[in-house]
Amino acid sequence: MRELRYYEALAEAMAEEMRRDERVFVMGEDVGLFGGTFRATEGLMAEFTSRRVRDTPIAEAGIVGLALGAALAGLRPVPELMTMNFAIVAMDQIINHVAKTRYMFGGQFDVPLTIRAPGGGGTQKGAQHSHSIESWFVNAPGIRVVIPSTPYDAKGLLKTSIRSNDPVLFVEHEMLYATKGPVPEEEYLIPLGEADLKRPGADVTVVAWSKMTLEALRAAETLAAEGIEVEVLDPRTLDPFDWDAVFSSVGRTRRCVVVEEGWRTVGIGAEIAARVQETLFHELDAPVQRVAAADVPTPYAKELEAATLPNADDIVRAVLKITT
Amino acid sequence: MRELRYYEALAEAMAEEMRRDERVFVMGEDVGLFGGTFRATEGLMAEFTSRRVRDTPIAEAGIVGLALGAALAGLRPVPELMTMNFAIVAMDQIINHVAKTRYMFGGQFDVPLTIRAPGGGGTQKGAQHSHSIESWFVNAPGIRVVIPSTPYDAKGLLKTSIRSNDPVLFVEHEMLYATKGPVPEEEYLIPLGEADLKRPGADVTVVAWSKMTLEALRAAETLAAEGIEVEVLDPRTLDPFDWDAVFSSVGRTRRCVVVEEGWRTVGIGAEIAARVQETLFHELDAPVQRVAAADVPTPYAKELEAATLPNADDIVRAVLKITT
Amino acid sequence: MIAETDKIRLYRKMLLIRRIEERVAEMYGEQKIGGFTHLYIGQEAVAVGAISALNHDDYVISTYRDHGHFLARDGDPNKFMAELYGRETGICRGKGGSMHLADAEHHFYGGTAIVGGSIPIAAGLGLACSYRDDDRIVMCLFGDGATNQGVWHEGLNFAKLWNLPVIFVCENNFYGIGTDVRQSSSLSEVYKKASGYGMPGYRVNGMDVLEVRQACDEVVKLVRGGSGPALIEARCYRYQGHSMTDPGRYRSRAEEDLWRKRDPIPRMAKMLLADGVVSEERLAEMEHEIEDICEEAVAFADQSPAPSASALFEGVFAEHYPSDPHA
Amino acid sequence: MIAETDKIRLYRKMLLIRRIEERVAEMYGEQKIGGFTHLYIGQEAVAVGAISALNHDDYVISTYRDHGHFLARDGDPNKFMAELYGRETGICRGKGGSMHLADAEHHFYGGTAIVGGSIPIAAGLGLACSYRDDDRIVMCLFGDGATNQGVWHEGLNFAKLWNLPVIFVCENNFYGIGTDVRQSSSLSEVYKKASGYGMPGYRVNGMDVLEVRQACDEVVKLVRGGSGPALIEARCYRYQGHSMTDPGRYRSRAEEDLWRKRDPIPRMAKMLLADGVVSEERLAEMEHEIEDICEEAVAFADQSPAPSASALFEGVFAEHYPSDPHA
Ligand SMILES: Cc1ncc(C[n+]2csc(CCOP(=O)(O)OP(=O)(O)O)c2C)c(N)n1
Ligand SMILES: Cc1ncc(C[n+]2csc(CCOP(=O)(O)OP(=O)(O)O)c2C)c(N)n1
Ligand SMILES: [Mg+2]
Ligand SMILES: [Mg+2]
Repeated sequence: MRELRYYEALAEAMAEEMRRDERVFVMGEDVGLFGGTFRATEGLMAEFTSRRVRDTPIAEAGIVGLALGAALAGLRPVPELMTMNFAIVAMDQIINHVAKTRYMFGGQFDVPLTIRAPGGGGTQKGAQHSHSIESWFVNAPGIRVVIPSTPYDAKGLLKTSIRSNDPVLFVEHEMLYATKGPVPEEEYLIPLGEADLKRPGADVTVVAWSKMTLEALRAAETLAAEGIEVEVLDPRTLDPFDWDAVFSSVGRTRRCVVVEEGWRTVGIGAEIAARVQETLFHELDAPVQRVAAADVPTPYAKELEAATLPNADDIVRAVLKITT
Repeated sequence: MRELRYYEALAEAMAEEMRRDERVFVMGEDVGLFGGTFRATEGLMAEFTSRRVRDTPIAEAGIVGLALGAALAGLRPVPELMTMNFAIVAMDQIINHVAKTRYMFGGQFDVPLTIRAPGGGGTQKGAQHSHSIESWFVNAPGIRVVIPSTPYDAKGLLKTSIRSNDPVLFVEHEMLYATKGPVPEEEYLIPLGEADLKRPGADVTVVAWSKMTLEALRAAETLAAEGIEVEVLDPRTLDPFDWDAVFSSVGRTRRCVVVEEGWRTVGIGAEIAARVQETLFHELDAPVQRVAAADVPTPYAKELEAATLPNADDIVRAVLKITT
Repeated sequence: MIAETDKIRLYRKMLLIRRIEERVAEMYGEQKIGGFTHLYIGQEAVAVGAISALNHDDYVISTYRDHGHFLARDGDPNKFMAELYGRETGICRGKGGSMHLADAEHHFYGGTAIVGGSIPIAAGLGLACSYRDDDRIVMCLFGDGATNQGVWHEGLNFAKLWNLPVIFVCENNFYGIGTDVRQSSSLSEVYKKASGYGMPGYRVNGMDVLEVRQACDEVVKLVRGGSGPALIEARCYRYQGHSMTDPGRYRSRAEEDLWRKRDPIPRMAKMLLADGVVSEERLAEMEHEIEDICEEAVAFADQSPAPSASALFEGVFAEHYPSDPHA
Repeated sequence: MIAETDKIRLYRKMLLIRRIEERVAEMYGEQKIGGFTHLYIGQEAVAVGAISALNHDDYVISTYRDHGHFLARDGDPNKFMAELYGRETGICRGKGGSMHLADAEHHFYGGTAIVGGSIPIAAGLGLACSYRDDDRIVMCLFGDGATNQGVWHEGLNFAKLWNLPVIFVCENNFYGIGTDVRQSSSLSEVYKKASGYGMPGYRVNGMDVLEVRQACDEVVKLVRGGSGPALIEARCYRYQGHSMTDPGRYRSRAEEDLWRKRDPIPRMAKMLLADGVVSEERLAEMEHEIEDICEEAVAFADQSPAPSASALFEGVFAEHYPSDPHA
């Protein structure tokens, strides 16, 4: 099958949806003339002109607010935040306006809005530019959180998000843009809320998403050599969340490790650990383990950044802790 | 002992610290002439003049940013956000600037800053004005989170926070301001990171803070009548967190219920449940239970709001679920 | 020139808003209405003069002080009162309350409780108009305090930069809760803030519905014609406290009296009588008609059911999944 | 009037910044420096002209494009290079990197990677000066793109409202990454934005260090005298890409050439020679002295140790508790 890079798969998804539906448009900082900081909107300006691919000022709250207004008026905006870090600047528009408009107004309005933003660290971008803060948006009701780990998932989930009548925070990863993977020529959609089994295994369930899925698969390789069969489950969307997939996998393996790039305390791993112990209290052979970033602002120095971000070795250690 | 209302205890704490240290000052929307929306700064303008009690424009990011600048220059600001809801507007200044300045700059600067803000719902203020979002600030490292449930704790913890060289988010509750409790005339401080045993009990540990502590104590009364002895533990500060107190209590009772007013999914209850099962996996007689708000924006209608916010009955049900 | 029949309509609408809010205050006292309730009494000429200058399919967006805007936009008084009661029959099914009135049928995008929060959304509504190149325009009403919020700056810059058809109407009632506009804005003459965006700024007397309407008619024509956005400062005064719980110690008696003399409603009644546009009898009739509307609204709200328990989980999303919260 | 010795100092400082950043580019190429690295090359006259007008105990705050500001403020070149290397001996112990240079000793409150994030903080530094009534002032340097952020609006309003001694220096290099200032600001003549706050706004040629210095001398005198804040727009140009990874397709060759002709460093060298302020020999010497400083900085960084593993957990807080993260 044809291989595409993650950013190419995203650009293709947007181009297809823009061809399909005249109401779909893209806006953000340097998405047009510049082609997108991470090339995810490359080529769109040329095909769709500056009417549908709009370069904006550096004003994230404004970008989200304008996109919301346009969505309420019947368009289907796909705003890009140059990075997830700037979702913090737009926090009120996302949490108090985008996520609450439908409920607060008694369901009078659709909110067809997909906010794209790359998160994560790993290239020494320091304390303010390395956030994995999906947990805040999963905590707050009213917005979906989609977080693909492969080009295939990225394309199929972005198309579904753009067609949804609900707001979606679509979280990409700076270090995944260059990764390659099979993407069929023919159109496909991937429904939200369906985890993907990235690798089957009988001994332990590792739940991981975004870049951490790749680390989990590396760890699984290492552990296979030692005779430990790891099942790697990628939820792909954090809201909605495929609890059935997690419970049935852990129900079989009786052991669970959750991996996330974000901070450990009150991370998404905490929620998964809490629900698994609530639901499978008597089935578990060991406490649910969490692999996550240390609770410190991300440091710049290469050695320190490497020490704080979770990787395959950390996952291996966590698995060994409960399997041997 | 003398009794004070929660808001009076806060005002007294600020007045004492302002008398003690000329660098301490208060700023915020309507804190001066108006006396504070919830009267917590009542009387301060009269004693300390508009130089040290500063009414501001409605610009929360600005309020926090100015307070940070003043703190870096050696003052000890105590900004008030009229409610926690507006911390969302100031999110970037709090998370990316206040909380990261010390670490990111290699420890060159102290950040003696105490941000006061009342959170919570219960008086039909609707979706945008009923937030309990402490979890986001506990997730992000670099800022302390203090959340007192009584006038006594409020005064002692606020004085300690103001004297700290670290930034503190001091979370009050709109429905606690009018509550009364004993507050000694003589000065006292309460250290951060020390949970308070609000009621001893042998059968189950209920961890609750802020307004939920009162609900937990009500539930304990009800359950005592049925012969169930509930231990109510109030951590009082969420960062730092007194894990020893929780673990030793649950180590004895072998059962734990966590109560929070915030949304359930990825709430602080999730973190506590995750850590308790990690630490006391073999001691627990039942899964850790969580009592929290439903994952919906807070509705206005009285009946719906009451249905979503946790109360004593919900706590009773959760306790009975694991004790009978 | 405003036709005599229009003048009567404008007067009647102001009177309706005034009387229905007097009932709201009463019902709040009886604890049938809760939460934060912000009365519009005193500012009626702004909502009525400005919103009446629009077409039915234009877009309007408001703040938490939205009663007058909702009713000026022809929102249904029954659904209005039922919403404040938190009833299933409310315009937002009881989920919004006083601060969050919205009305899709009248293209009224509702009240936000976040000061300034509506400003970029208004620009976004304007973006949709410009994107589709229809001839709709947007009116965004907000207070003087909102002009110091960051999103206000962002919204006005976007609107001018992209030449969006948005009229920003600042209701300068001189206070944000207890804070004088001179204590919150470095430029307390709000209309001058437009200069920071190369946008035209106008000032009108917000206590005179005809002046507001005339000014808005002109600005509407310009903006609909493609002139780009404009800022209008309407100077007005709220007669009640900021919300139902405001002691209101921050304003002098003398100031309040001065502004009460400018009450837009008796002022217009006098004028309509002097010009022979209406008779004393007609005005008395009108009071009765409006009295009936208010009675009916209160009765409707009183008789309406509370939302069902299941409503708590309805309407968070359009599309549902097993992990969504449910009863 | 600027003394000849000062002119030489200004020239020397610009040259130091230029040469050391050329080494930064080199070391980035050798992957000894990582992350986001934004060069200041081309804009040296702004930092040097503006910051040299301040006293030692005045406050300065910057952005992620902070190399020039840090060095103009007499930051140590060795600690500078070591920080970019991410070494223990760096000015921020390797925790900050290129975007987060801060220097307590020189009252330099550092770079933020959040566009506009420094603006309210600058006003807060000014609040401290005014609160203590000392005669310090604050200088806040930022880019044209930052002026569209909400916090910029909030910071300028606060500064004017409270009459704070803050000089806002906008380095208008006409682009925010790839976006032309005319595509991002409704008022692309940035100094005019001051009018929205009733604040004085000035425009200077940011490619002429003497013009920048003279203008700043005057504004510093006013602000220190209690005039309240001011906005200065310094028009300049960055010769390199936005960051080390910018293909830079958005600027025309012709435009780049035009601005290279205005390079502030050769321009000033010519002038110093023409006026007989320095000789060719002295200029050559200076190049050597600066060459040595750069060599030493690189050597210092090369020889410095990486932070110890325990450093990861140090400095999150001043006061520690058992629940804090630790090795
Ligand atoms: C972001 C934000 N900050 C603070 C508040 C609290 N608050 C509610 S109304 C108000 C005053 C607003 O004044 P103005 O904009 O002049 O409108 P008015 O009430 O006079 O109509 C404030 C501070 C809020 N709702 N939102
Ligand atoms: C809040 C925020 N949004 C976006 C970015 C990404 N970004 C970094 S620099 C930059 C351009 C800033 O342009 P300008 O203010 O003119 O400064 P210059 O780079 O030209 O010195 C952008 C968009 C950011 N760092 N912070
Ligand atoms: Mg007002
Ligand atoms: Mg620039």
